[in-house]
Amino acid sequence: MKRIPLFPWILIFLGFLYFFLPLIGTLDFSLRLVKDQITLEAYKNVVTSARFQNTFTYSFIMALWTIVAATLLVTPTVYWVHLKLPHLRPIVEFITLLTYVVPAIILVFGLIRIYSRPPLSLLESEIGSDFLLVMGYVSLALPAMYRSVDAGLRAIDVRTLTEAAQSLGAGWRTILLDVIFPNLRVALLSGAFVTFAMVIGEFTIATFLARPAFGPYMANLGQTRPYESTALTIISLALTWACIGMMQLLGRGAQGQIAGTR
Amino acid sequence: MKRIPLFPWILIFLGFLYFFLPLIGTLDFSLRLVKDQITLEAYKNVVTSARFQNTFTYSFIMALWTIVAATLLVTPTVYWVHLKLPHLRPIVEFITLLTYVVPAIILVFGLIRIYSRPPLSLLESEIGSDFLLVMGYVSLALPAMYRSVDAGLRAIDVRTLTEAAQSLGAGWRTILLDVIFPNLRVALLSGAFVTFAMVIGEFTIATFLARPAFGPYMANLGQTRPYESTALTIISLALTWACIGMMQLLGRGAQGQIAGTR
Amino acid sequence: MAFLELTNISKVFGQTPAVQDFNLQVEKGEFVSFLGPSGCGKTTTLRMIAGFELPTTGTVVVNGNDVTNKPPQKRNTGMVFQAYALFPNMNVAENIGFGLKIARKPKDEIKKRVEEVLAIIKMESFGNRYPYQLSGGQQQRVALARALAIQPQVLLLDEPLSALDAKIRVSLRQEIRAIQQKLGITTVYVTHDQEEALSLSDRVVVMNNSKIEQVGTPFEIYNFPKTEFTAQFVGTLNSIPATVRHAANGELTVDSQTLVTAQKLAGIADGEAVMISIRPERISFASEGRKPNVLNIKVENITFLGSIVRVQVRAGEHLFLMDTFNNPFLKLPEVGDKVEITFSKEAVLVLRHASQI
Amino acid sequence: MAFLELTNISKVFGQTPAVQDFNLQVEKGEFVSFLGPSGCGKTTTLRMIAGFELPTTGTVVVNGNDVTNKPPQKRNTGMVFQAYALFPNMNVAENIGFGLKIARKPKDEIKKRVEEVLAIIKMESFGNRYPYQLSGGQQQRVALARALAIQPQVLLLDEPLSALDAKIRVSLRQEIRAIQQKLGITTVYVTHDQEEALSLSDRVVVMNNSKIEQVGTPFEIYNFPKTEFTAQFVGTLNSIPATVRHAANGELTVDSQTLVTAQKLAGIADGEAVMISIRPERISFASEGRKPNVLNIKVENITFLGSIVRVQVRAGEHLFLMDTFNNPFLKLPEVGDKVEITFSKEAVLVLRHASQI
Repeated sequence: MKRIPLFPWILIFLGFLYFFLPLIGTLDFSLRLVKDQITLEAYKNVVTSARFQNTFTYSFIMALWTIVAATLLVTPTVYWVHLKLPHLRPIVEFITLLTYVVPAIILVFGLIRIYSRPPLSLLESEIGSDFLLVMGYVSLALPAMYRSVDAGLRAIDVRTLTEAAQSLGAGWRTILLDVIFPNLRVALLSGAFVTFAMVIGEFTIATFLARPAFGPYMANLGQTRPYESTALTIISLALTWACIGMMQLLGRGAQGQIAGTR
Repeated sequence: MKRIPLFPWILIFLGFLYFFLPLIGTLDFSLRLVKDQITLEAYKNVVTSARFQNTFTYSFIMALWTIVAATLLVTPTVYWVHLKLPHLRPIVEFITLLTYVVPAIILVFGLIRIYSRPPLSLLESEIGSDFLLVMGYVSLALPAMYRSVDAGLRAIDVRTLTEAAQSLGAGWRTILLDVIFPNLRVALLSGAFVTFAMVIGEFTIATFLARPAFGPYMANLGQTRPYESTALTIISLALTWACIGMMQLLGRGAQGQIAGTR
Repeated sequence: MAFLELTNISKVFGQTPAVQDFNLQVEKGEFVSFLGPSGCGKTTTLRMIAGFELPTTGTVVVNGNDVTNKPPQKRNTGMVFQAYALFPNMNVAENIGFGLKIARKPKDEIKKRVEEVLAIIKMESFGNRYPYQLSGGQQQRVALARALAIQPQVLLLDEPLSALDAKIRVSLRQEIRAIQQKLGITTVYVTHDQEEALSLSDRVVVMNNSKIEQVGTPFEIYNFPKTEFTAQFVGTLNSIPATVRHAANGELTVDSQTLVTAQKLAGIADGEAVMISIRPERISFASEGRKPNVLNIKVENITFLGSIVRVQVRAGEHLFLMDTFNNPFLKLPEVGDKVEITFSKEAVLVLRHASQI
Repeated sequence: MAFLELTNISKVFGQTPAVQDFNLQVEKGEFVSFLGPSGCGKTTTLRMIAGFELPTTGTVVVNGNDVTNKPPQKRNTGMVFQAYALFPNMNVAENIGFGLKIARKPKDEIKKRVEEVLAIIKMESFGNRYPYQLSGGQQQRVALARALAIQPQVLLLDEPLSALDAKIRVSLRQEIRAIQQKLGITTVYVTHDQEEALSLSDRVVVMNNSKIEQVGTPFEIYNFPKTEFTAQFVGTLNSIPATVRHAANGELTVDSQTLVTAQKLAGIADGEAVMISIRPERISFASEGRKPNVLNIKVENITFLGSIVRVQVRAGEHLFLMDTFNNPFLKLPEVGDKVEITFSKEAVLVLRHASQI
């Protein structure tokens, strides 16, 4: 078709501008710590600062815990729903959507309200606070994890594969470990990357639980040291995009593999 | 099958506890403004306060603008991608995912960095700041809007419907208005509800752009007036859930309708 | 005692009966098909043999053991699904060896057995391929091999050919039958395709509305259907109103022309209105040789189907079909021609009520 | 000048040729089918007639007007898709009236026309139903009515029956043909199902690998295929190696038995190795009447297909198939029996090279 209306292209172009103009501006700004010069000085300052290293490491570890908890919570549940309770899928989807729209601010208040009082009093210890932070992050990660695992399970016809394995003599443990998990590897990794990217930059929950995380550090830096904070923004974005890029790559590989089974 | 392993049920139960314990605690707390009494006093205080009314109205209007902007941006683009550039779908999906994982804090810094300087200097006027806020919200709303519209379009086999309309003599305007939009009504509404719920409670962007929005008001209240803030949390949650409930209802209706066309 | 015995099986989902009063005995080495329209209960019955569904009432006995309440993984049945259901993360050899690995067979025994089955499906060189590298037909052959590898007591196939193209369907069908006969494995096959059921099976179980309509050899099912449903579902059938002229010697009239049936018309009065059934392929043009019955008809329509030419003819106000093999050098009558058609006495089946043949 | 003229059409996607050297003239009121395996270019060609694709080279002329570069909405073609493509937000009447509304016809004229077409597809009472309330077959009939409502110059159907069940496929096929003949509308029909193409069409265009293999009536295509591909793709064909014994009078030997062909063997030397082709339905048992050629064979396998019984026979080392109509009262030979088969001289087609018949 040679007749292509202009309108959609204009929209795509505007979208591009909208996304990349700020980015280019930010990048440019971050390179101008020294007057009239393009320099990586701001990046050096950021990367070598102890607070950067500490908060990043802290958020990194929290992200790993979040991924582990979310995976263990989501995978067997979604598998079971697919296999035996397909009519409950809308409800499970509803629950995971909740956390997408419940504002982080409300989530954190709810958490603090309950878990900072006896009998739990989690906020009185470091570990308790970290635990609460991870729980909050798990809520935020649920939609992404759920969607990944759900899409992964839909691609492989869980029910028939499970029945095929059963008729060959396999019990539940074998089915989960040898048949289901290996085929979800890509979906789980992709969910993990999204979760990681999200946790690394999260601001609200970490601030209100007063944890030494990377998000609050970034915000703080932004108010005091503009060039370094901009450099940090760029670093953080690059990290995020690397995560998503990985995810897309994995996704494409999986599609190729799965297309053939149809 | 009568053999049901216990494990998934335990997980579902834990998930339930995890979600609803805090909620019940919060609800209980919000009713105890007057000592040893169950009372709606805190709710009354909140709802009648001028700041509540002002900030809620403000966020409500911003949410409407966000919905309009996101709809106009997303629908024709996604339609066009479905119809003519299906190989670009992963890229478009990638772009919308970006905003899901780019932390709001980074987004807001990027926006401020670019648009607060000449030649734009948007932050110097009220309208400019509001515009920036809506743009930020549009970014946040993109994944939800995109997914809704994408799912809606996938359910109706856009390409064949478009070709059928063309062969009957319809031009682009007729196709979009008479064939595509009516079949996307449900998808658009569902996207709109999610967007609304999200914007109403958003904290980070509104704070850093210093807008008189509902999210910062809630946070502020939380630090000064515990009972009222808890009541507000409950109100906000109820609102959010009403939105999602509407969305699910609409979604179910649409599924029934669409299932038949296969 | 038969090898596979299904006794008084019924299955109710919620309020809906899916299978009722199902009784069947399958001998060792027999190939039995369940044939019927979708929703007739054939797949549910198969799934009860496999153990994926528990019967509401009744028992499943395999080789003398009651397996009614055993879980599927303890039944040693081989199952082949419509959707192939190969494990995407394993290559062909690993897929085929999966059941043996679970049974903790030694590695070299597994390897030997996998090679054996690969030879049976003639895919010796495909052991290292992954499912997504195979065509649909190849995937289904691997699925068959995987089911055979565990040397199951019963082989169950659930519409295994429905997802394949017409040409591959026919060739794989022949292959399945050949392998089954070679190994002598007891097999139950579910299908909605009558040609598949007829060409593959030792016996066919025709099902409708959750019940068995008829059990018999393909020849019996096609030529001597016992119910109206079987007659209509299997093959094409002409039903023509007729009047009994002389019951004693089987004389009937159609369009005031006289026909004779070989069937005993005991209990039917002269002058009574009946229905007669004739298969289209039993009728031929009288110019090619006369049989006992000759009817004057008008040619209404001729459809060329390839090997068969289907002719719609009219006798009085009754329209019906006849099939004749295509022969390019034989001149067929043309539309509108008035010619004679002929068929044997045995081809005419008389039905008294709509529900009885 | 023909009503629809496709001249030197070709279409290249990227580097891949989808259609090459396509030339076809369709007369007014003619029903033409494009038949071929998937990927042969048949749908691309149809889409170029509809205007959804622009040809890389060549012209499309409808009723004397060159429409090659016209957008689809200006071509006045009726299109029916495999996926029905009814507008889910409109009821049946609105769907059918859509094209007329766009053409700004008066409301009462639209109403009248919608009722007319609903009568044609025998769904008068379904005007207020929505697509999701209809069965697949009904939806496709509405799609057909919608395409007919605008009184298109050409009706285009893209595998319209592929998504339907076997029984509905056959009845809707007959309905489409009847409507097409009644309205006398010029029709192009795309299918991969040879029986569909043969039974529906005035002429069939057999395509393979982006090119036309043969154009002809169903009778010509089936009985006198001009290429190896056509012969193999349409119907079942036996190919048996033979030796020319006496070219002058058409004598050949198979398994040292002598056959005669009606075909002129000019230019083939005595003693040359050739291939002969015989359709399975042209062969019969010699016990039922002898034809010029009689061959001694051994029965290898008998498959009961319902109306047809397919017998695999062996002459020396050559296996081939014969089809015979099922007759329950006629005794067939059994597997292993040695019997005589017979066929006419005309049934034997001699191929010199693999690529020529």
